[in-house]
Amino acid sequence: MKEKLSEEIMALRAAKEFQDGNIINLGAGIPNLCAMFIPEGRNIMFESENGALGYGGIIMVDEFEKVEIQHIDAGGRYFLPKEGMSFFDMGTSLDLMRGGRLDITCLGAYQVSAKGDLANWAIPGDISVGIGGGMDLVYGSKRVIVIMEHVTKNGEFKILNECTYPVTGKKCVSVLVTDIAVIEPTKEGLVLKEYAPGWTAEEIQKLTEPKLLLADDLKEIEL
Amino acid sequence: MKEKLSEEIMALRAAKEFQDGNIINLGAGIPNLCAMFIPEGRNIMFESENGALGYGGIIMVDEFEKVEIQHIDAGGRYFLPKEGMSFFDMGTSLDLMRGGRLDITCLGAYQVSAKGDLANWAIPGDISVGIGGGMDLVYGSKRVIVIMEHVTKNGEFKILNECTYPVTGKKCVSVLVTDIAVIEPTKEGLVLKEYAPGWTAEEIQKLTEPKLLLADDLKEIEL
Amino acid sequence: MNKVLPSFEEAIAGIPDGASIALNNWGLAGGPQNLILALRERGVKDLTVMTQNFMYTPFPEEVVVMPFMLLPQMRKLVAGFFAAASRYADTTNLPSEFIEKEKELEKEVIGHGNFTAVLRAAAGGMGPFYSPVGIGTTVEEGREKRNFDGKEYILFSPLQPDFAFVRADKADRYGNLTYNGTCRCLNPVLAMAAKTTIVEVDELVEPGEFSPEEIVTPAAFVDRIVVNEVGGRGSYEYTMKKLHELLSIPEVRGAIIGAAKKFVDDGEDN
Amino acid sequence: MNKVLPSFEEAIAGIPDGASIALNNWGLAGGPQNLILALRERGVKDLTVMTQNFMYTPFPEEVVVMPFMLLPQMRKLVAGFFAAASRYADTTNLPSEFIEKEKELEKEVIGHGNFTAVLRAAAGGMGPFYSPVGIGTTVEEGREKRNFDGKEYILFSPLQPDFAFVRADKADRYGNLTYNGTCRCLNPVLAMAAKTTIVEVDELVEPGEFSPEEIVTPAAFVDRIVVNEVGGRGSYEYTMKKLHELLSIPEVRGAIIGAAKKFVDDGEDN
Repeated sequence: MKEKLSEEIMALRAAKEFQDGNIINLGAGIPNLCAMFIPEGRNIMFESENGALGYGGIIMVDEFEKVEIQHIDAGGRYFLPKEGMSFFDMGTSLDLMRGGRLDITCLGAYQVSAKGDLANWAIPGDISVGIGGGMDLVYGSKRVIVIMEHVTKNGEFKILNECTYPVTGKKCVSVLVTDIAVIEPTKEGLVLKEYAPGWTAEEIQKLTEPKLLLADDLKEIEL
Repeated sequence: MKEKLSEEIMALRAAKEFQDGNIINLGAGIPNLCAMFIPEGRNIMFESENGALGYGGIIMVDEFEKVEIQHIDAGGRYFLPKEGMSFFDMGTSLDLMRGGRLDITCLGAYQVSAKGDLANWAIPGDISVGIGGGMDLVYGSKRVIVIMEHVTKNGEFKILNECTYPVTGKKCVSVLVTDIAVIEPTKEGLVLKEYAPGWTAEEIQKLTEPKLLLADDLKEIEL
Repeated sequence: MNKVLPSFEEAIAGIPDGASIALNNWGLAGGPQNLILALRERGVKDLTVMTQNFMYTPFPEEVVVMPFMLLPQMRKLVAGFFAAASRYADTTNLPSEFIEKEKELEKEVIGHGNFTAVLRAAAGGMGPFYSPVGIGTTVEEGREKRNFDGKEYILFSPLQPDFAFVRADKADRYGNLTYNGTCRCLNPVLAMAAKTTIVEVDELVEPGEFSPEEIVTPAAFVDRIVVNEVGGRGSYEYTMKKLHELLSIPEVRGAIIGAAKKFVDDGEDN
Repeated sequence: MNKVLPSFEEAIAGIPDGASIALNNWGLAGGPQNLILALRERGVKDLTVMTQNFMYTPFPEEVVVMPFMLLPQMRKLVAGFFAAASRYADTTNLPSEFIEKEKELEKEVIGHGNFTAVLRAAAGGMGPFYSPVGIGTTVEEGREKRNFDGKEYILFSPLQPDFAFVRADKADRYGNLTYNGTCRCLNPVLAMAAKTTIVEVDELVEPGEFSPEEIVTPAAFVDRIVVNEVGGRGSYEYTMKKLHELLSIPEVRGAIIGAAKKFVDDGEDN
């Protein structure tokens, strides 16, 4: 088996999409790592659904003394204050999200469909967990970047003709970064834009249910 | 013609309805005078639709030096600051009004109907002025106190079987204070509760289109 | 991330004919006076103006600039309250152009609550909503009515302005805003509702000078900022000074202090 | 006008069986811990609990008290996010009573945006509204859908809680409130939405100590206030101290700092 991209490298690739001045919401897990890889010279404001904007870095284990309980993000991580930061209520936060003021939402997924549908909140038949703010985020954000492994641990497709898991939003994915490829959902179908070093389009297609279209400028992922 | 109550006396009578701790919105004109007649020992918070609560007295002509342009009420009067005062946006203000947090709205009227409908914003056929916050106030307030002259300057009924002017709200008037009577709209009809000194129920009925019911405890207005 | 522009001309650049513009109007302060002046200067046409109170002002233009001044450039008005210039035509020297234009104007006057609510629905990216306010009144006309649990409601659709002209007290260059007193009014709602939010402020502070809790409008809702000249036209200081000059004239004083009466007949409560 | 009561018992007096109670839950702070404890102590039944996040907490009760603890007293849950206790049953010593109760519970889980919006509609005395969020998902099920201008929406009705348990930082006796950091979250929305708003604060200030601009929740929305004992259970200081005691244990530290991971599988983002 060829080498797949690490979580950090996937985050690094996704973060290349961040433009100067962007307001960005990072989901828990790999998306959160993107904060460590912001391209130089680009000022980003991070937004957290529980009502914070423009806060500083996430506190790491070796800085635990700095934890303040009133500085927590949506995923339960503690952050550092930063000049220009603001706090507001959840009504305002959801308005911000749904109302189109978020440039990018970056989140994980169980499945992505050929049309760009996203499934990331529930497993079929499992009613033990439910919804949160994902539906609002993917509805309102100008761009939705999904980061996930290309196939499940058992080798099953995660990129499918149709999602078999309950969807979070329809036709909402702007770009998909996996551990072997960068794929863009378009009206014509999924377009393979970039491949991980050493991988061919054929090999990626085998791990993808829908037919992949090849970008004119298909290339190796640049990092 | 017998003597009618002055504007100040009408305001004094209306202000007797104010209970300790009430949050009250006063309309322009006579209602505004009520602020001068708050019964002793009752703490009132005044609310202004443009986003102020708990402010102090209205600035009088001889105090004009105290005018601050950012301390203006909905009717265009300047007020003094007061401890416990707060400012908020108009969305919050309208929520407060519609959402049931106003104890009393006190306002003027062109007409009141037998069912307690209120007409106070427009003259038929005149499209030169329109609406404002009156409809929200009479919809949301727990009690709506109307203060007006009992008849027009030409002696026409202002208390009618049906309003002939465009209505502000249906069945919204809690109590009506006029220059000759205090009247309460009920399911059974308008109940005459109090009369101005020297006036009889018969005399008041003659100036009122709908049939007035007489309260069991009908009495002279106490001031 | 610096949203500060050097002039009002640059701040309103790109506003096309036919644009919708939302702005606050309640009292002398809290209105975007220099943005209005710049828009008049540029002469953009066929505007839809959205404001809670559209009304003639008896104050001279040197004291205060109000949305009313844009009348000759307007095609449509959406408002909570409207008082026609024609009402004052005989007592003022209002140009006849204003009176004529006002007659032709397409007007949608829906009361303060429904007006604020259509903006908030737009701010939140929401769909239409049912309001209980206006039932049994002229506001019903031409609108869907529906009964839920025995109670009647009127359907309103969100209205998103292309541009908001927002008047704040202070800003930092990221776009965080605070407001003074009743100047807050509709301004924070407008900032959230518009596609593009342009802000006129009296003072620029460094990021971090605001405590994160005191910020009323977070930076995400702000696109462009222009700072008024210290004490210059439209600034808080300037308007206070002009108003107190008028207040020092005994004959004018009473009219201003009892200003409400100018717009109030028997029953009216705006 | 003094809304301050001497005890949490008195603050929750009159809450009947079957009442609906709304409260904030996001992180260790910003939740009304002593109000929850008092309600548990009183043992009111058949409650409807409304909270944005209803989830099991791995923190011991001595550190933080969350809405989850009310489960045995609940009949219904309305939430934006829900993570079942049963998911953690094998790794914790959760009483089986909780697991059983949770299965029977009537649940309405509608996502954070729609959850916040049904509260805000209630706060504003508004009627039902159409939301664009949830189209094509399970949120549609059993709800009216409607197309406006080619776009689909789902109809939601306002939900007014009988009581809000609000956690603020400071209050004055009139009921003006301020909040710290992300503890603000849902609290101001709850205060506006409920029929009766009961507030737990760490500090009481004199009226006038707040500037009128810094007040987040105006007094009109507050009915009762109780002040936490200085440094006592549920206070900011107490919870900080307890958390940092846990953080000082190296084996626990990682789990807390990376707390999110406990509730996150591959894709989930609450």
